Amino acid sequence: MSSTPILEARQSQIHHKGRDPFEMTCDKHSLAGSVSQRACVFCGSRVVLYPIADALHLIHGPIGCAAYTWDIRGALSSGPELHRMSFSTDLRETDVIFGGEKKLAAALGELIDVYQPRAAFVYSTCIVGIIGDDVAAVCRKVGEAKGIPVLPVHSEGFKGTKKDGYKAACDALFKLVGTGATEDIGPVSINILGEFNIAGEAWLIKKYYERMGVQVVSIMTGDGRVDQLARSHGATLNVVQCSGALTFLAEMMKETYGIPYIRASYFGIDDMAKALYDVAEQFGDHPDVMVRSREIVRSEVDAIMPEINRLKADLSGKRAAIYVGGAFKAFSLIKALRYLGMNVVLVGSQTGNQSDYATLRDMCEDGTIILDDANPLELSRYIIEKKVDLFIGGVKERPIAYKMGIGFCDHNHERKIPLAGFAGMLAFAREVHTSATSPVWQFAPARRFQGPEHCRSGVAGGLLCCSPCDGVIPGALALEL
Amino acid sequence: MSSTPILEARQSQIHHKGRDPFEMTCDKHSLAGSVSQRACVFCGSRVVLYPIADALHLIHGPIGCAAYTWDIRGALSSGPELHRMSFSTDLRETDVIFGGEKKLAAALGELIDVYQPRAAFVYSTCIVGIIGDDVAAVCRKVGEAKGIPVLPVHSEGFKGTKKDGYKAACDALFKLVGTGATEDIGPVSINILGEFNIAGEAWLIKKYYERMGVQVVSIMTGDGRVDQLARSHGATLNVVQCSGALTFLAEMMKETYGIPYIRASYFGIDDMAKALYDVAEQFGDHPDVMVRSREIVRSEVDAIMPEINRLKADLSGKRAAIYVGGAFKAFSLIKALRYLGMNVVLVGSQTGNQSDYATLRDMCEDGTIILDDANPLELSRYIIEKKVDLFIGGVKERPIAYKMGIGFCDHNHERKIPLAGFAGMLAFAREVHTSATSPVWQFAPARRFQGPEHCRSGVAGGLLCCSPCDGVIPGALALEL
Amino acid sequence: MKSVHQKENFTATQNACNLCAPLGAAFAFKGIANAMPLLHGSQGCSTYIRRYMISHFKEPLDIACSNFGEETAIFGGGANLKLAIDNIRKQYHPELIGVATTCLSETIGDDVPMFIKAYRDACRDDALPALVHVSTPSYQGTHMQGFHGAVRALISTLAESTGACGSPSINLFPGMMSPADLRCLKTIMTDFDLDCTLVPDYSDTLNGPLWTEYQQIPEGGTPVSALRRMGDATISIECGLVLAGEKETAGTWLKEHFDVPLHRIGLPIGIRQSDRFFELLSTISGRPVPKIYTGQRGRLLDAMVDGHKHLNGVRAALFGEEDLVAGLAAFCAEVGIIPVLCATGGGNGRFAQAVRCVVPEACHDRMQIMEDVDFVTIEKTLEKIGVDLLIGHSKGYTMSRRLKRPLIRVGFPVHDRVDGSRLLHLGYRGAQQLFDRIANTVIEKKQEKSTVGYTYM
Amino acid sequence: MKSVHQKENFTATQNACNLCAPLGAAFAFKGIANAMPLLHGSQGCSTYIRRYMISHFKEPLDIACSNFGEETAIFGGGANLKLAIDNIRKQYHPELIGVATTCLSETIGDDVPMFIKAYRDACRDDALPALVHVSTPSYQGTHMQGFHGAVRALISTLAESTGACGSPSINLFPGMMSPADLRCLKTIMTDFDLDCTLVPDYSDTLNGPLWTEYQQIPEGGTPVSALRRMGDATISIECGLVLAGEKETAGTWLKEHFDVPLHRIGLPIGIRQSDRFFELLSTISGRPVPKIYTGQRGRLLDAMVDGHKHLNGVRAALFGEEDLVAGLAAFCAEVGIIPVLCATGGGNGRFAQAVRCVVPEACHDRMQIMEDVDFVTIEKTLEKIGVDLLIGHSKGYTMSRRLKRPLIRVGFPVHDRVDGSRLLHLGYRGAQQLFDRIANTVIEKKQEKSTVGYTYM
Repeated sequence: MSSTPILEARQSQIHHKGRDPFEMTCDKHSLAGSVSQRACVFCGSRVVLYPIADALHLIHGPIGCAAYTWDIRGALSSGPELHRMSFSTDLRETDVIFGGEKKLAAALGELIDVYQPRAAFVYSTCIVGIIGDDVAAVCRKVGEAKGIPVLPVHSEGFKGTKKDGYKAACDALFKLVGTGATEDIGPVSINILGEFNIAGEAWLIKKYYERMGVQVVSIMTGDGRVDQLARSHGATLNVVQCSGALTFLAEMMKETYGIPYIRASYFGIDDMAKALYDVAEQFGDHPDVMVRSREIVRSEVDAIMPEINRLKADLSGKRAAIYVGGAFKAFSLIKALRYLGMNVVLVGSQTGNQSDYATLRDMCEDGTIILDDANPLELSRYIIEKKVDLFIGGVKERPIAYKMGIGFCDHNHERKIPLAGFAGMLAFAREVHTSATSPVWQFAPARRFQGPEHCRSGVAGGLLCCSPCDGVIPGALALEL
Repeated sequence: MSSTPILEARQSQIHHKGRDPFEMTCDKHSLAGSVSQRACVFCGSRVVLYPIADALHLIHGPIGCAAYTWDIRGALSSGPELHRMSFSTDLRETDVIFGGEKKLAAALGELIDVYQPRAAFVYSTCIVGIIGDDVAAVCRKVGEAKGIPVLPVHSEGFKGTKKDGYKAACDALFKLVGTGATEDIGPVSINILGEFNIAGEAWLIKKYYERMGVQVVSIMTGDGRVDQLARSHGATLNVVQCSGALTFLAEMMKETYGIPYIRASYFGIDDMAKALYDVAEQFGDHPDVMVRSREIVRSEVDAIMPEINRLKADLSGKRAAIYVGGAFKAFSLIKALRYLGMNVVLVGSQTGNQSDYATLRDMCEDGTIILDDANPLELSRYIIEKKVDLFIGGVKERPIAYKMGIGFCDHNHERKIPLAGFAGMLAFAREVHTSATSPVWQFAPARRFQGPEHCRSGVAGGLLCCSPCDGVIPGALALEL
Repeated sequence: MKSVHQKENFTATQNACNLCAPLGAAFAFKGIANAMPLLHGSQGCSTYIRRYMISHFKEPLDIACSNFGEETAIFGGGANLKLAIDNIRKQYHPELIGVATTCLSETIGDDVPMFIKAYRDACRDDALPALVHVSTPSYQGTHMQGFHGAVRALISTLAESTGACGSPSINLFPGMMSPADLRCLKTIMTDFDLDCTLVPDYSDTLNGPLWTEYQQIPEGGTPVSALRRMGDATISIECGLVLAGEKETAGTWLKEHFDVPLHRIGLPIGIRQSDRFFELLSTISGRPVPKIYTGQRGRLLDAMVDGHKHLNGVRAALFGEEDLVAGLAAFCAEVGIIPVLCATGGGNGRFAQAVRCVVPEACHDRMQIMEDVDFVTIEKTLEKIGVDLLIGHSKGYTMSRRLKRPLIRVGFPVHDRVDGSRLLHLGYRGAQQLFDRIANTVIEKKQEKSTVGYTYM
Repeated sequence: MKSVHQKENFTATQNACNLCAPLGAAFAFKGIANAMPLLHGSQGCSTYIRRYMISHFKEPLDIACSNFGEETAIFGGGANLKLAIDNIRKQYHPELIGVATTCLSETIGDDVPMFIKAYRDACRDDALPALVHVSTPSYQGTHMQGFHGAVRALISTLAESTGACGSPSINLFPGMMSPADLRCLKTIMTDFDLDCTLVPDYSDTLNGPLWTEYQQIPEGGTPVSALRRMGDATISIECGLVLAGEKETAGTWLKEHFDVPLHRIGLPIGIRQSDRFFELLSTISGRPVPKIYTGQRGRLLDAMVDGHKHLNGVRAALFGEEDLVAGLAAFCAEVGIIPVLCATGGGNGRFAQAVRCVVPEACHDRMQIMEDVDFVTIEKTLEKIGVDLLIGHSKGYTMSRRLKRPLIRVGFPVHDRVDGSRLLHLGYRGAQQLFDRIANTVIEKKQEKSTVGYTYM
């Protein structure tokens, strides 16, 4: 079993930097029978809209889709927490036979009456179109009756990839944009897009911008509110994070409302600083914004550097693998890990496009493996081949790393620690350090063969792996057998 | 093993009511080699003085005596909790050889400095006299230096029985009495003696007396305070609970201060009411006191009777055994159990005297076993012989009952539920009910032979013992083998 | 006793107390040696289910998917299924592929048995893995139907009878219990010296050691060869009071086709249900119950007596899979805990009867039994009737938090503790652990709330 | 690493973290079949010790007493001892009476060996029970000295060598572990097919079933006949890193008198210490480690990896018996828990070295090691240095409450939970249980404190 077979049809989605010519295939539907780490269209829509906390999220379909997405993300709200509930029309056999429209209308009506949301999203799952439900019509009717926006989300699982789900979500969001008042919005104002407030990260980011003197009109969709979304067209600039999840919306707002957008990432010191400077630059006629942004960066970086440096001492030279949803996050992580002295030897994403992978290739050292839409067998093969010390990924990657005795850091939407912003960089370093320096790896059979290197002392935190005496008893009578 | 042998020397301390002529031996030192449920002189002193919460209790001796009595009693305090600490001079071999006086003085001094107690009690344990320490002299010297009463308690374990420990404690207490101011004490005033405020019982009792218009000067020694004790000689009457633990003090106060005393018990409805009426009678020149006492009894009894009656329905006819420290408590328990419809078939105490046992004999039905200073073998033999359903005793009796599949109610000083007062009677009934109606007895091999009687339904609480269907599956395919 | 159906009150399901059938099927297939589950439908189904199960088992959990695209929904999933099987074979070299349908493939009307037959026919490869199909549209039944359905499909597809007659051998269908439970059952069988085929057996595949080399399919599981021999067994035992009412199960199939006698019992949870299990094994094996188990039973009873006052009269709410809840209700009644609410997301109509059958009648009027119910309804009910503690899986935590009542985690999923795989529910040791956990929790809460903080009981 | 002696700061002992020697002796004698402990001293000693042990074991715990009166202290305890032995024999018919002295009988200078000799000489009764004496003045050492002293006394009084040479047999001295630990050790020995005499073995006597008839002395324990044969054993194994430095133990006695080789190891707590134990048994038996244990080890390591982030860097305070704390420190270091304080009430001077030996050096400067210390000093230290959780016996609860840090209960006594007898510390399963309990506690506290209340990890 030592050499895991790679499917021929997958070869073009795997690149060995420095070995192969660069011809990366991506944006492909996952291969049948390969165990993709991707989810579906529905997942894409659900990810984007999930953090809107005062909206009703009703999943129209059999129970599974709702059950598996109940309160599984760390997107925090400062107020209502309706998004943490799981609502489903829970279609049964008779509904499949006779159609689910009546049930949908009834469910929507009663839920709106009970929870009084500011809007409702209705997610179509796989079979909804097939059984012929006119979801849009039901939404319209109930929306009119209840006096709130009821928005269909066309997220049938099989109709494309996760990215199509992003798009469906953006379509729904766009219907809310432009419906609110914008009088009190000043010229130095932005919307934050693609920041989901995992573990309160959006709050950190927002505070930086506000300290710069920039008004944050809306965070789409972190700690999201329907009213904020409705007036988001009043902002001067859209700042888009995440590899494209919200880019669709930014494009539509640019087209319709003439709002320009820039991209940003809040992970790592460099990218976080850049995210502030880039926004400040957009408001060049307010030079004080740039001055304040520099002050913020300086003071925040000063605050975290002493500990970062202590942690770095233990992490320097360790090898890391990255497999995340969006390629844009991978860029930031490569930089952040290098900042900690670590070498990235594998990097991949579920949803990168051609230009993303070209960027990755340019960023990486020779010998790095670059992967699109990988599966457990590929990941396990390459983390062993590359003698990885630390894997950065999501829940589905975690057991792969652990089985092979490799440290892990969850950088997915289930994380409970804010990893964005300057404070987040410190949290990230700590998290990486905690895993990489744990003494448990000394017991991992797959790591034994790597020699004692992985077993180095943890000076700043963690324990030494190897016990100095290892149980020989000082002062005991001579042992005999 | 069915018939446990009874030691000849123990025969005279066991009485079969209605079978033997009544000639009960008691007040005897426990027999060597019999596993007495009694403790020692030190225990007697410790029990009495323990609840004085603002005094330092320093145990002079090796560590055991202090370790085993650390915070093991439910005597509550409304303020300081110094009594819940365990202080010891922790004598070592060198101290035994060279004497412990210096260590005692040092320990006392530093503890008084740290904890600022209102007084200190120094308990002598077995070896203190033997190694020749002059504890009284050390106490005097430290007391003078620190300006607080430092009182030696002559509680060497082997110098008598638990009762001698009570006496030693009373001697120490008596030195405090009479040292405080009594100006604000009115004529309708009492001290409560022998009520240790287990689980807050003294607070219940005190409230009754205060509602009657009686001033409670001091509770000796429940939620005890040195200052209260010091002015207790200003009270008009002493009310003494417990079989004699505090009677020694009451006698001394009668002799020295001319304060009369009456005995009381607060367990069970009858005795509790009597305890109020008896005090009221003592203040015959204040007839309103009696009027109020009658009101209290009426309203309190009305409040608990509906539930008591419901519980009684399940308990009626069950057989109970009582083995407690003091005989006076046994009197009350017999009455309380009869109130719940139960028959007492065994009763005994650690410290009863001739007249106590005569009273017990008079209270009991023919066939009842009466025991003085019993041991596990005797207790186990008779609870089986008498087919007991419920045993009332202390921690050391508990496993005897449980091994034989018999319910149990802890009526010792470790209890965490107030069993005194009217509310306590309800708690007692509930506690007895919870144990007696538990379904676990259906599994006890020793009870199987008693037939289904013990397995009756618990209507008011608890579950039926026997499952109606017992696992035969309705609607299942026929079972085959 | 009130038996309430939530659907009478509300149309929408709010915070479901059940999962969908394909999860149960994948769960069962994971318990077969060198097997690969394949969900015939959208990519999301397998990914969500993998994620959900990983959070519980903390193990690699490869579940393949035929990965429908838009064209697939139009032209049918035949080509995708073929491609998926091909790719799985190339990468994983399984001995068995368990194909479970989803709502999508069922709704478009894919004829999976035909697809499989065509694949088999077209394939001249001797090393063709066993192909087992189970129909699990997620709009029908819960994950438990998926689980039991997959078990039946395994048997109906593979079991044969050679007519060979050896020493007594047992087919044991334990239901969806923890790896620790399965290990416990296997040890019991060994101690009775009984030859046993446990289906499914994911005690190693979903709870294994660290690896030296990566394993495409984790070691362990019921061997396919053992599945094939199941028609020869002396007896089949199916566990579950609710399952016992099911007309078509693996056990009934073996009975009908190979005349293997079927014995149906409750899950061996608590004293009496475990007693029945051990008595049964004793009868089958002709041996007395081994000393180790009488010892466990003796100490368990002793512990139950020692701690009876902590639990008698405690009001508990039980929720989760029907058979697990019924088993726990039996255990609760034995220690005096009143199961004031027994709730399940399943809804086959036999749940109330099963619970009633193991709880003394005197208790019935203090119980509510709810089928096909969700967590919002459960929580509302508990707010009304009052409860001391909750016994169920991790999805009850939010409710436990709001109600300020402790949750004893049992069953699946356990997403917020580390020991989901190691929780033992069955046999005397399982009952002992349940007892200790519940009693200690009750004591802990009392101790914390107490202003005194007693250091002894 | 600072090694602090509390006595330097304070004269009085405040809330002791140890018990007296007679308790330990009684504890050990309780593990001999048909034996009765007899404390030679005041009535209170036996009553207090019984009460203390009952609260932990929840079993009848008969310990006799020679019950000194005032005259006894003056004229010596000879007559009382004789009467006590007579009365015990009449009531209990023991095979062995274990006589432990107390501070009182030691201080007045009773010559117990002489009393016993006189009793033996005077007695023409063939059924004379074995009379074993151990000197346990409570002003010398702690309960652990009493325990080990009694074990040595049993051996030195009874062990013989017949010269018989059979299959390999082992004398195993496990220290003062729980009944569950002892059962675990016995099962391991059986699985290695090793003949083992475990001394003491209170796994049944202090953790038995309900009774049909009252048992004067509960069934179980090391048979006296087995004690007598211990001189013939192939090897003696003594567990405990601190005990290993003791010059006079049961093991050294057997070595000196019968030349039984002595092997000293730490308590098998955690991975490495358990590995050494299993390796030793493998060497002795000439068999590989049975599969069941490699399986347990594999799953344990897997669980440790899965949960490592919950524990790495957690600051824990360990307190209790020296050898238990040293074993727990080894385990903690293996999962990344920093044992910021290791404290014991014992004071034989070897504790710090033992702890140092099992904790990596990088950690030493973040640890305090305290001998002969009481709870007031421990608590003050923890207030200063900060701690996340406490691992120790129930007497630490008050401190845990004040510090608002959870207490993981281990060892003896466990007075405020129901499962003291069933706590498993030893071997891979013991480590698994420790790991699960600690990790779940850390998670639970985090979850409770969180304003979010995550339902997954």
